[in-house]
Amino acid sequence: MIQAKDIKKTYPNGVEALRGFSLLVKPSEVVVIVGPSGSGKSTFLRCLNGLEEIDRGSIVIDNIPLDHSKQNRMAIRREVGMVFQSFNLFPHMTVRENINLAQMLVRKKNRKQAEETTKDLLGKVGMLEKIEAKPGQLSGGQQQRVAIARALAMKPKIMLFDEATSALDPEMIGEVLEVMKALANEGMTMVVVTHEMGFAREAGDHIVFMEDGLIVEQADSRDFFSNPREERTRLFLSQIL
Amino acid sequence: MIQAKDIKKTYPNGVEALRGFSLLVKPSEVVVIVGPSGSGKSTFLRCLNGLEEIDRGSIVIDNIPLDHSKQNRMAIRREVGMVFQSFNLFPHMTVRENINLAQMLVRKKNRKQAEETTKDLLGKVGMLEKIEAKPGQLSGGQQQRVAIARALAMKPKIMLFDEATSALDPEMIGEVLEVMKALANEGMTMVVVTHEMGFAREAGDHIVFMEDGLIVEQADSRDFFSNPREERTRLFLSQIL
Amino acid sequence: QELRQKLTQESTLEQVLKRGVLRVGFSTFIPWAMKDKTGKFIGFEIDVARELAKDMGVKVEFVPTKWSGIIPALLTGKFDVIIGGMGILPNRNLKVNFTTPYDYSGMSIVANKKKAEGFDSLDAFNKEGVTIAARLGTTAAQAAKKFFPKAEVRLFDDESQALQELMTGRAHAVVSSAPLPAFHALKYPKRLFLPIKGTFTKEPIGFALRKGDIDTLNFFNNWILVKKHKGWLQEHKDYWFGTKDWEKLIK
Amino acid sequence: MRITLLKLPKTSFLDLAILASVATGLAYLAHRVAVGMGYDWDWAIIPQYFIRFDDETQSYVPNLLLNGLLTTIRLSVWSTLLATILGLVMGLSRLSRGLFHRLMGWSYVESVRNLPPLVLVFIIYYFLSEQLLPTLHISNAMDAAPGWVREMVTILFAKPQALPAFLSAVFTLALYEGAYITEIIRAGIQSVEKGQWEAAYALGLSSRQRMQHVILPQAMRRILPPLGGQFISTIKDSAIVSIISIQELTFQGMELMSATYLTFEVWITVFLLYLSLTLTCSLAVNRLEKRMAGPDH
Amino acid sequence: MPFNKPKRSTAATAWEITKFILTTGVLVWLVVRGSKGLGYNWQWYRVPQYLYSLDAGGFVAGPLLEGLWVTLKITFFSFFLAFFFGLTTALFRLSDSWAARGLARFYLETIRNSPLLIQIFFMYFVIAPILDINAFTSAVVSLSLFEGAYTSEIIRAGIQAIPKGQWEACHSLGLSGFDTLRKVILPQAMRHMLPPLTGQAVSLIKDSALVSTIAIYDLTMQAQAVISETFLTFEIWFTVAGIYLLLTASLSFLVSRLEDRMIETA
Ligand SMILES: Nc1ncnc2c1ncn2[C@@H]1O[C@H](COP(=O)(O)OP(=O)(O)OP(=O)(O)O)[C@@H](O)[C@H]1O
Ligand SMILES: Nc1ncnc2c1ncn2[C@@H]1O[C@H](COP(=O)(O)OP(=O)(O)OP(=O)(O)O)[C@@H](O)[C@H]1O
Ligand SMILES: [Mg+2]
Ligand SMILES: [Mg+2]
Repeated sequence: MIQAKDIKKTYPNGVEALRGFSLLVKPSEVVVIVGPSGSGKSTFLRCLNGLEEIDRGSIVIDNIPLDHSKQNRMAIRREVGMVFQSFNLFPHMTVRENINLAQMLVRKKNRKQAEETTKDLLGKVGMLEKIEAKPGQLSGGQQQRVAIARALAMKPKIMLFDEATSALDPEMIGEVLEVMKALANEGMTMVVVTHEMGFAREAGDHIVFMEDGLIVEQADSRDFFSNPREERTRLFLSQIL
Repeated sequence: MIQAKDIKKTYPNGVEALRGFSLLVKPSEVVVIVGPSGSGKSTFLRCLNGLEEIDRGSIVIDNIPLDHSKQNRMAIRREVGMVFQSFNLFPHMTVRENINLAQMLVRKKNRKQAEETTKDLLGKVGMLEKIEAKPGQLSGGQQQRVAIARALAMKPKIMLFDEATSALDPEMIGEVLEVMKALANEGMTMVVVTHEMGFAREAGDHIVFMEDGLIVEQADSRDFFSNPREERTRLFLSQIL
Repeated sequence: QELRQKLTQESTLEQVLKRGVLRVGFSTFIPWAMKDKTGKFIGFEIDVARELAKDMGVKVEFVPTKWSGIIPALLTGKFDVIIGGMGILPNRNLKVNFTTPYDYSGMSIVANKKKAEGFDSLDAFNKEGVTIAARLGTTAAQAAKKFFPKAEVRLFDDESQALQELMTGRAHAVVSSAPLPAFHALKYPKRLFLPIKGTFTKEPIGFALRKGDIDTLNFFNNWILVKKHKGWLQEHKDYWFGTKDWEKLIK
Repeated sequence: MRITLLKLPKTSFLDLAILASVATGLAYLAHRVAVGMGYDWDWAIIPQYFIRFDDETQSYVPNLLLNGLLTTIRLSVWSTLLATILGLVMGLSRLSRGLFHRLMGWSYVESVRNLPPLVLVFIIYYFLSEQLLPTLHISNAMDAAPGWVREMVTILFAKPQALPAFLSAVFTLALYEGAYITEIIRAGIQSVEKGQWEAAYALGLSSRQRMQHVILPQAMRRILPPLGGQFISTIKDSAIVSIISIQELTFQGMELMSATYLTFEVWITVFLLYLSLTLTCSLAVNRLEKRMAGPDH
Repeated sequence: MPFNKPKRSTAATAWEITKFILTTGVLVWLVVRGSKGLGYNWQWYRVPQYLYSLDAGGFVAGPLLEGLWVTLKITFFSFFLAFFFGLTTALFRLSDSWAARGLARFYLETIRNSPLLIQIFFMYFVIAPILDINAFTSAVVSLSLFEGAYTSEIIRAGIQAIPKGQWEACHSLGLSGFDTLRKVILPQAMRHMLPPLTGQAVSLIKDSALVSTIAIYDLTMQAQAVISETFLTFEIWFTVAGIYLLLTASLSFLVSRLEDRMIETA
């Protein structure tokens, strides 16, 4: 589903965020990326849907190469949904409009068709009664659930989550993790950056530990936690758990 | 040491942040306040050192009433040190100047005397080698340790910590908690708002659980975690641990 | 008695003598007053003012002022007298005092050859669709309005802007005090011409000073009388208005 | 994939379209000029108005335009200085706790910003300066002053006899620009995070110490670049005092034009003079902005 | 101060207001005394006829009101044209195209670094004859070019004030650049832009006074013409200042109402 090969990414200020990073994600797999701050996790996710240009290497998503062709890039943006740490809902629109917008403008659905999907998804994340609310009137956890619904409305094949819960209050993290788990169970392909080891253990199929723009260790979820091979991984796990 | 009685605080926008809150803190006691977001924890700490005016009730700190007299307010500000979630170091000054400033301006020490205290405290929080650094060059954890040293330089009798670790990366939380534990062990009177239940359990003498501007339950540290009386407390603990 | 003494002491004349400096307000008007290449003021009015100061035994200080602000500046005491080719008009006289005329000037008109082809009388310009340019606040502007009520009169802060309007062909003609129109017609013979010879108005020119100051007025009046009889004024007028010797001083 | 060796600017369709339309526009203008205008250009006589040879002293001395330019610079510098002081006082007033101070600051800013500058110039020049300047006894002081003082004054401000007018022009401009500087300073101070106020408060600093040691030094980096920008505005706005016959650049330009009738040459020269003056400052301000935007000092 | 405003008693507030009134009173008195000291003969009674007259029972606008109408027309056209220039320039500056950015920079630097008066003259005496446009158009064009430069910075700042996350969210939803601007960025930026845009409109009204120099009969020009006939210099100027003040103040008031409405519906 995702083939990322030997990716290098250097920011204009000279920071080498990715230094030859490769990753394979199979369909319906849930890959969790962990690692210390600044290790390049966000950068990798951002490269996957074209928010950042890569300097070297190749990315192929669902057999479409992410190159300079405008069609390909557009196609990939439609296949890939992204949920940000800071929600990024459109504050001047209601929940309904937030979710309708891209469906109507990008998928060219009419209002009725869009509305149907919107209600369906809001039901799924448990937010149907807030359909007329503005983002400012919602708690963080509620906003994040709407953001997930908004990304899902584009019917993406892959969902990327960048620390989707770390801006939330402890009590609200649970709500969002629930929605993510449900998605994983339904067979959505997901790449998740998180500090929530509980989630990684429960829902992750494959765990990737990265540092300084490179993979230190990757393994299936069970092996990773019970039996880390590298000293660095063990140190990290001891500090974070 | 701190007697807060029946405090009411309503913000200009009409939010009732404290609705008759009372708390007693004995000398050398470490009180940890926990509770969901918006329950009024920060508001209470801010009232204690006069950052917010209270509408009703009374606060007496070290036998000085916090009233409208300017001397009393000044005296209390000197007795009470505060550490903020967002560090709030002065970005245009070096670490040294940050810590010297108030000693020289408020305590009227000369530069030499101030410097002595500064170095002493920086040693204590393990930051002596960064004395010439500007805050912008320090990691979050380091900044927070400097902020603690800066508050301690005023030789306060009481230290207030408002989520002093929640703006930090997981790996850096440890450093700051260590410093706080050391302070607690030395017998400093402390009021700590935190989500770190590990710290609360280890270093807290007394735990206060508040919600909606009122105390739901308070107990000694051991009892609180092992044997919460209220249903609400149990729910909160289950979600946060 | 006391009042009279007080008035005398407060008169501009006394003030000038005490100060030792006569401050003269004027605005650039070729060839009444202008700056030469070196930044010094020259012109007919400048000569008059110098002579006046010399006779009073004081120094002279020139205060160049925008024409549109010249009367308020006089009234608020920014200078003592306007010697600036100011025509004596009833509405002006309501605000300031004028001396007896020391000179006469008249309006003449210069027109654009292309635009005003075949216009050979004043009446030819008094038509709808004709544009006349003049300088704001001058007697020329009033004359333009009076003689060409049907034409559109466009007013500018400066003579040179009005002339520019004429050169670009957006105005049919410019009205201004003689001899300026004639000078320009001479200078740009391909583009400009004089539709009528000479002037079509005659206006007395006087010094303007603040109201309620008999002493000074009387002094100035008599000074003018004396200079007129000696032929001094005519002599200088001939130089500035009759010859073009001074042109090399400004270019 | 893509290996970038040399970053050449990518040229897009938009680039080409813009280049094409600019070229067409210029060509059309050139065509119209060639066909239409028929203006006799005479640039040769402009230079002598900058600098001329003085026969009396046998040396080169600045002439009209250069003098005007210098006056413009003197006006701008002094009025910006004065305006900054005024702006600081008023900016602090606007943030003050006292209602009186806030009202004063507010009414100052609003009245200046809503009145046409022309009217402001009149009020100050004709009414207020009449009241204030005589009490300073400037004319008398100047007459009594020794020669070197008079020379200094001439270099720094204006010729002694023109001093009162110059000063009232400086007051006027300062009052006008001060309103904008007030807002710059207010915004700069307000841009300092709330946390900084609170930390200083919690450390027990008095409100004066807090302002002086913590807030103002940090506000400075937000204040200096727009303050530089305001200086540029002052240079431009100083043209308005030409209506009270201060002999600055615009006034001298107009005088020159009425004497020589070289409308285009004079306007273009004056335009370029302003442009070179302000562009220099603007470059300096950009530098400053870059420095200020960098990491903390 | 940004925090901790203690509540004040009404008595204290009243005293503060009294102090304010006293201070402004002293200032006004100074001006009035100044005008008396001038020995200027005030003739306010001559002013109204230049505002309006009641001819044969009907209301006839005097030269000043006619000038006001011209000022309003110029301001109106210039404002929209300036917004158009500003938006285009802001988008050019934010675009990827180097030619667009270069052109925008050139425009901004020339306009912002020279006095408006000179630009108006330049447009009218140099450009207008070349392109053969009339005085009114050339006034509107030079005013809107001038204000457009400032408007573009307001628009750019407004757009840049929108968090990067909003752009990224749109990108990841597959929205085109144009849709992103139209549906997400500009509607949000509008709220940041409205107050400074009002300020700009106020400046525009004031700056439009300068078109009088190219013989357009706006409020200022009419005032000058009336003054040149009557020499009621100060009376007319103060009347005109009052009219301008009324105009700008009512504009500010209108927009602040609009802002309140926008905040309510937010
Ligand atoms: N826009 C940018 N410009 C320059 N450098 C950047 C930019 N974004 C990130 N970096 C740098 O790239 C490196 C990797 O950043 P990245 O955000 O990918 O880390 P991360 O693993 O997501 O960290 P965190 O857990 O803190 O989110 C860091 O050193 C960071 O400072
Ligand atoms: N300056 C303020 N103005 C108005 N309302 C405020 C202000 N500060 C806090 N509040 C409101 O007061 C209530 C209590 O806020 P407070 O910050 O004390 O909660 P908290 O317990 O510290 O929450 P958190 O864990 O999120 O920091 C909240 O409803 C909050 O929205
Ligand atoms: Mg990240
Ligand atoms: Mg809080």
